[in-house]
Amino acid sequence: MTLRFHRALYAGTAIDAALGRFAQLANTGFDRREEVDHFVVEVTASSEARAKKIAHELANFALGLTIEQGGPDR
Amino acid sequence: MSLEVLQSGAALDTGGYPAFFRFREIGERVVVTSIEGEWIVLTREEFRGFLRGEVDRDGALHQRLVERNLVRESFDARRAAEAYRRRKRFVHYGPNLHLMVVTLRCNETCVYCHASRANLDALHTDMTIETAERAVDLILRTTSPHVTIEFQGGEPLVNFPVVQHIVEYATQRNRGLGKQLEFTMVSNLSLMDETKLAWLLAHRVQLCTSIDGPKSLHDKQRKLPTLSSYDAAEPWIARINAAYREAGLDPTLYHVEALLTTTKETLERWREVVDTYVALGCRALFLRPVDPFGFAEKTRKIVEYPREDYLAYYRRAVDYIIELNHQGVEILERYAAIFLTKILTGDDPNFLDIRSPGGAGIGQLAYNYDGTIYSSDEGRMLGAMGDPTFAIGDVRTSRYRDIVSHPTVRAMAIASNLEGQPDCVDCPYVPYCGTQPEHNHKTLGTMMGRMRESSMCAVHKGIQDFLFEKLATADAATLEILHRWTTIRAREHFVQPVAEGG
Amino acid sequence: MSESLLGMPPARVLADLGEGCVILTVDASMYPQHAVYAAAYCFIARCYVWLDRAEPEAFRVVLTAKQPTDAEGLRALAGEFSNELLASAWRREITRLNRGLIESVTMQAFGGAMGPPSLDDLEAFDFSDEPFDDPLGIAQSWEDKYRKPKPGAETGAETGAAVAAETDPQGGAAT
Amino acid sequence: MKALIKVGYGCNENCTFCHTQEQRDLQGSAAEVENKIHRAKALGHTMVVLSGGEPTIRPELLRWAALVAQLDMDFGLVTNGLVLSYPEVRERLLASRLKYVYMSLHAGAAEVHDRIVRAASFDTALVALRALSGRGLDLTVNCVVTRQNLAHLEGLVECVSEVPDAILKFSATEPKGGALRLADLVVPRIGDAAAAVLEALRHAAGRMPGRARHGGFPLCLLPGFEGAYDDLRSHGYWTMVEIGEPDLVPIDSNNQLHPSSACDGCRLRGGCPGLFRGYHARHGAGELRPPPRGATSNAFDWALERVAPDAVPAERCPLIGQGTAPYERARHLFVRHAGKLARYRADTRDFADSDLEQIKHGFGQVYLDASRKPAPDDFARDLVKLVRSELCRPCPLRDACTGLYEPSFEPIFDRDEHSLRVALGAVHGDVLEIGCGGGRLTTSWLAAVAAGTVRLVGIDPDGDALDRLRTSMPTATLHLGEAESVLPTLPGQSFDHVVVGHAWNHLVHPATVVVQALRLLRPGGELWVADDVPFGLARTARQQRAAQRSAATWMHRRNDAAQQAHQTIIGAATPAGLTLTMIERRDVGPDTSNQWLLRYRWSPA
Repeated sequence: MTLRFHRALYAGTAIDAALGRFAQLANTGFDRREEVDHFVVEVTASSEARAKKIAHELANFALGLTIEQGGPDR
Repeated sequence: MSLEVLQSGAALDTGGYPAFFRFREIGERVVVTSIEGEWIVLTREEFRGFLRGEVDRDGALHQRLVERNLVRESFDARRAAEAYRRRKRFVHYGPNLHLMVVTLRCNETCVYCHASRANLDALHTDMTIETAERAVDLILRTTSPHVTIEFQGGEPLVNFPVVQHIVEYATQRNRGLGKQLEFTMVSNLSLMDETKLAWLLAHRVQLCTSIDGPKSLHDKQRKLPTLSSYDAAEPWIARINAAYREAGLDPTLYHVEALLTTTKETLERWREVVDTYVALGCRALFLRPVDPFGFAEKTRKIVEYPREDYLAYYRRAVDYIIELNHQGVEILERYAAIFLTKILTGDDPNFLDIRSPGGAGIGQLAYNYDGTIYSSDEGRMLGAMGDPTFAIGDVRTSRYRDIVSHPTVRAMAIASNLEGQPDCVDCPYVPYCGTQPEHNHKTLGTMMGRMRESSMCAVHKGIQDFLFEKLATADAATLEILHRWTTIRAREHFVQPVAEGG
Repeated sequence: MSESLLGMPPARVLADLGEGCVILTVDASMYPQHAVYAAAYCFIARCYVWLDRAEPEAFRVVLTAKQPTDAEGLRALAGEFSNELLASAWRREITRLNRGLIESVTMQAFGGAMGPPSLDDLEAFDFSDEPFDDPLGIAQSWEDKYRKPKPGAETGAETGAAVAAETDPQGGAAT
Repeated sequence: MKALIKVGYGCNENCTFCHTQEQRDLQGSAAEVENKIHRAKALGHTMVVLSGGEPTIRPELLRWAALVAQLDMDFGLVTNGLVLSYPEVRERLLASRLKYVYMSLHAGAAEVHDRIVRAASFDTALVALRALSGRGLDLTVNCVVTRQNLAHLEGLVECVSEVPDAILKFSATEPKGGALRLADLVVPRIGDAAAAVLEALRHAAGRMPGRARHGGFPLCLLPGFEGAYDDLRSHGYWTMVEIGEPDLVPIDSNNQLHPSSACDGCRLRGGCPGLFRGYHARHGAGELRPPPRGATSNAFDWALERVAPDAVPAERCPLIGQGTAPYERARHLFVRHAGKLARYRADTRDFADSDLEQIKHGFGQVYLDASRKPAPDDFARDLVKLVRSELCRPCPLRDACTGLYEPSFEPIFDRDEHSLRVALGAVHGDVLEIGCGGGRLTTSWLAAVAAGTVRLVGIDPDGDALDRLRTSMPTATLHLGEAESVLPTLPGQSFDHVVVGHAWNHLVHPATVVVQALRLLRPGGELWVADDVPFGLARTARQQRAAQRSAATWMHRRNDAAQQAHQTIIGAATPAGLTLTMIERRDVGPDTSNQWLLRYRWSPA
């Protein structure tokens, strides 16, 4: 499951914090890389459904943190 | 709102006649108010003239508009600022209403109450003496010179020793502070006895109960195992009122007040509700709609109703109350009294749910049995339903200033400032109105809310429409009644003496 | 598989019933990013909210219901989000216009409620909280000492040449 | 135990590999840091270590150190050391119980070090390092091995060897932050880096014996130095927390993986960091050099850490109220019984975190050792099964939390063993048992062999065990030796059943054995394979000490569960043209013992 966070909309720090938080989940892996416009996070889990669920929660969490800090990192 | 009146001519070519105003059509009339809450009700024709500046400068209308400070050329800014300041007087003081949930245990089961009660064996939901004392310590730190501690539950009589301790501890602690301290207890009275009553009367604790209408309706909504909850309460109301009379207190001022919860079934029975309150000797009836806190989705369908049904009920009931007043019965409707006080006197009675900014956290606080502090009782009920959004502290660890300036409280104050609220900024009722962030959060998913979708806004607007209609059309005797409802007479007896034996 | 929803303009709102989500295209010239954030924030408790730039002048908002729902449920979600978006955008404008009034009332309300600090409050305040002496400027951040832009201010990716230049401390200190 | 608290990501250096490069402008508020220090105390940590960014550039540094000391904890720093060159700062920190310094130095010469940190700081760092020496500190010098210093590691050994109480550690570069952006320029190939580190470690063995370590390198690339491994766990860290994170969380190794192509079955796996995920994604696992297989453990201990002083109520979860985030999902174990709550922790390096996760939460093989023996041998009597509390069932944190365990007094071992023996007892005809020596299942046929309804042929490498079996089953035919060598000597024989009972994980070449054994099956004959998965034991310190003194050795060559064994069996049988139909499979789960079973029928095509 691939998540592409647009740099203009998501804070890299928020994504990192979210990854840190969700990294505790059992049997879950994240791979984070960067593209010109996006932070890309690859979510792997024991099943596709679980990966999707984790990806959804991760994205919500990252969005929440981004908004709480007032937008993407400068 | 129809903009027909604006569209029907050179709408904004006002010639600079009116000062800043907001308006709303009600039937054939238009309510116009200023930012500081001056108001006038005009015919459509008069309003058109007001807009265009086509008002005879020697005529009565111009005179009325000038009196209300609604004309630009004679606009008195100092007077407007003074009026605005007077309306917002409450912002100078911190929380004056402190709700203490001394237990969640309750012997009654009400159809609209789930999250706020526990069974009688749930002893762990009793507030401890230590928690109570820490809460009182915080309460007395408030910057407000008036402090009302309201005992709530559950049923507070279930944890009566802690109620007694709070009254004694707070009164003693207040001796050096000299605040105007009052106690109120909201009880279903079914666990009252002569010993408790004697103590409560001696300690000047004001008693308030819940009456949902005539016996059949009350008993159906408020279930007491094997007994009639109405029969459990009614004799005590009479007994307490008699005790006040025996003590030489004025019965128009000192009597048991009752609170109503309007459910779907109440709507048709407005007349019986009013009659019941009159028969019980109550002088006020608060036609509160059921709130969305504390009951399950399933129950919602049974107890809730469309807001227009509520407004029809409200109008019928208040018309009937006015009719009774004409016959010499002294009873008022609380919503009407709150709004009329704001409209007619230029004062704000500081009713915490209808003010801007709202009272959550800065005007009131709720202390749960476990020591958690909430922005209000509604916030506390949401907490009991598993939503901790409005928990802002703990009596054991929080400092007073941290509570009232908690980030959640700050957000609530901003969210409930109507000058920042879409729809409200264009509504003429903004000087008199208020919104409740907890209600918005629960019903609309945001503390800000969206007024056009808000049931609370519909109720507030509907009631104020009705009142302005009355103010514009009522005869002199009715107007006198409405003015009488705004008279606030202090109940001095309930204020705790500050000096020993005083 | 995207499909339109009853009463919703297909160019702006599409639904994917299989995924249980609704996709909104929001005109960025009409709704500022902060309005999109404000609306999104209200919905993260209820659904999964995903933001993207569909094109330079549009936001893409994907709302996925947390519980299974039908077309009607998605329609309600899209409608409610649109309403909240409008309210957020408008609210931002109003608060800008009425800022003076709102601020003065709110500040007074907090000042009034908090009152002056008490001795208890001052007790928790550490007057001895002085940082250590740093005569050599060792504790300065690298960016301040070498007058480099903060990381957020950088544009584009670092190149090898840039690294070579930056890894020369003398060069760095001299700039 | 230590807590690692990040105070922000600002720094007075700017290393080329900086892992927090995108966050350098993010500094945590003092209140956030102080709240976390208090939280560390409440959780029972004995040391708080501040890190960043660079924690020493914060004006609150001395105040934080004082706060930590005031809370009766020791203080530590992960730092580049520059600010510690100020004598006054150093002395004040030492007075505030500074006990641990983990300091960066990336080369033994200024020109190399300074290019890496992009600042002129080598000399200052060296002043600090020398001044910190001899002060009773737990002092580590950390060198991040990048392309820029790969050829200069021995110089660093020379330099640090003169600081008598410092440990020198070589760390692999994680491709993250700056090291990811400049991966080609900064991150060396792991094989090259490990070769350079191996040389440096050998050099250090002569210059500063016992004082050189490494971290982040696959153990197979540093032969002879497997024990010199050093990481957050070996430094006694329990939790860490980044800025913005709401609570302390256990340290973990989620950024690392053991590629199955190279690491499955590797005997070093448990204590090995494997490869950084980012590195593996880029370069794969081709540089790994797994050593030959050897014996492996199939059990580990959770050691008792503490018992809550207060009685724990039955109706409420004692964990959720205090916050579950700081506890490791697999390595911590909370056991509630009779109003008491005990906390255990597993520090084993015999298993990787992912293995422990599977054993605890996947297989549910969690037991309390109720025996007084060095190693329990009668599971049904010695072990009490621990299961997730009913309170966990509806809890939304269930899958993230370490869980609350309670004893279950169901006789699962007796139940599962009995059921397998009943099934085997129904077998008749010619039976071949591989690994019969233990006799654990063989005795199911005692009566049948005596009556002649089962004709048993057994194979086992343990001569003494075969002798014992011979006395109870004189008519059985027993062969001494490894199955792989005995099976080819049985041509012409054929069997109705081949049974591999509790021997699967001891076989040297299971795939070979499967094919050889299947060739001896008659059409319609059955293959039975049963064995155990690893398990964890909650034990007291006294029990642990007894276990450490015991002479028990590792017998297992792998720790297959039914799934892996099934894959091996099918993977061996199919290419050999042997078609198997699975007729029974019993997996291990939280409500079973640790024994699994696979049963197949062979039908010729």
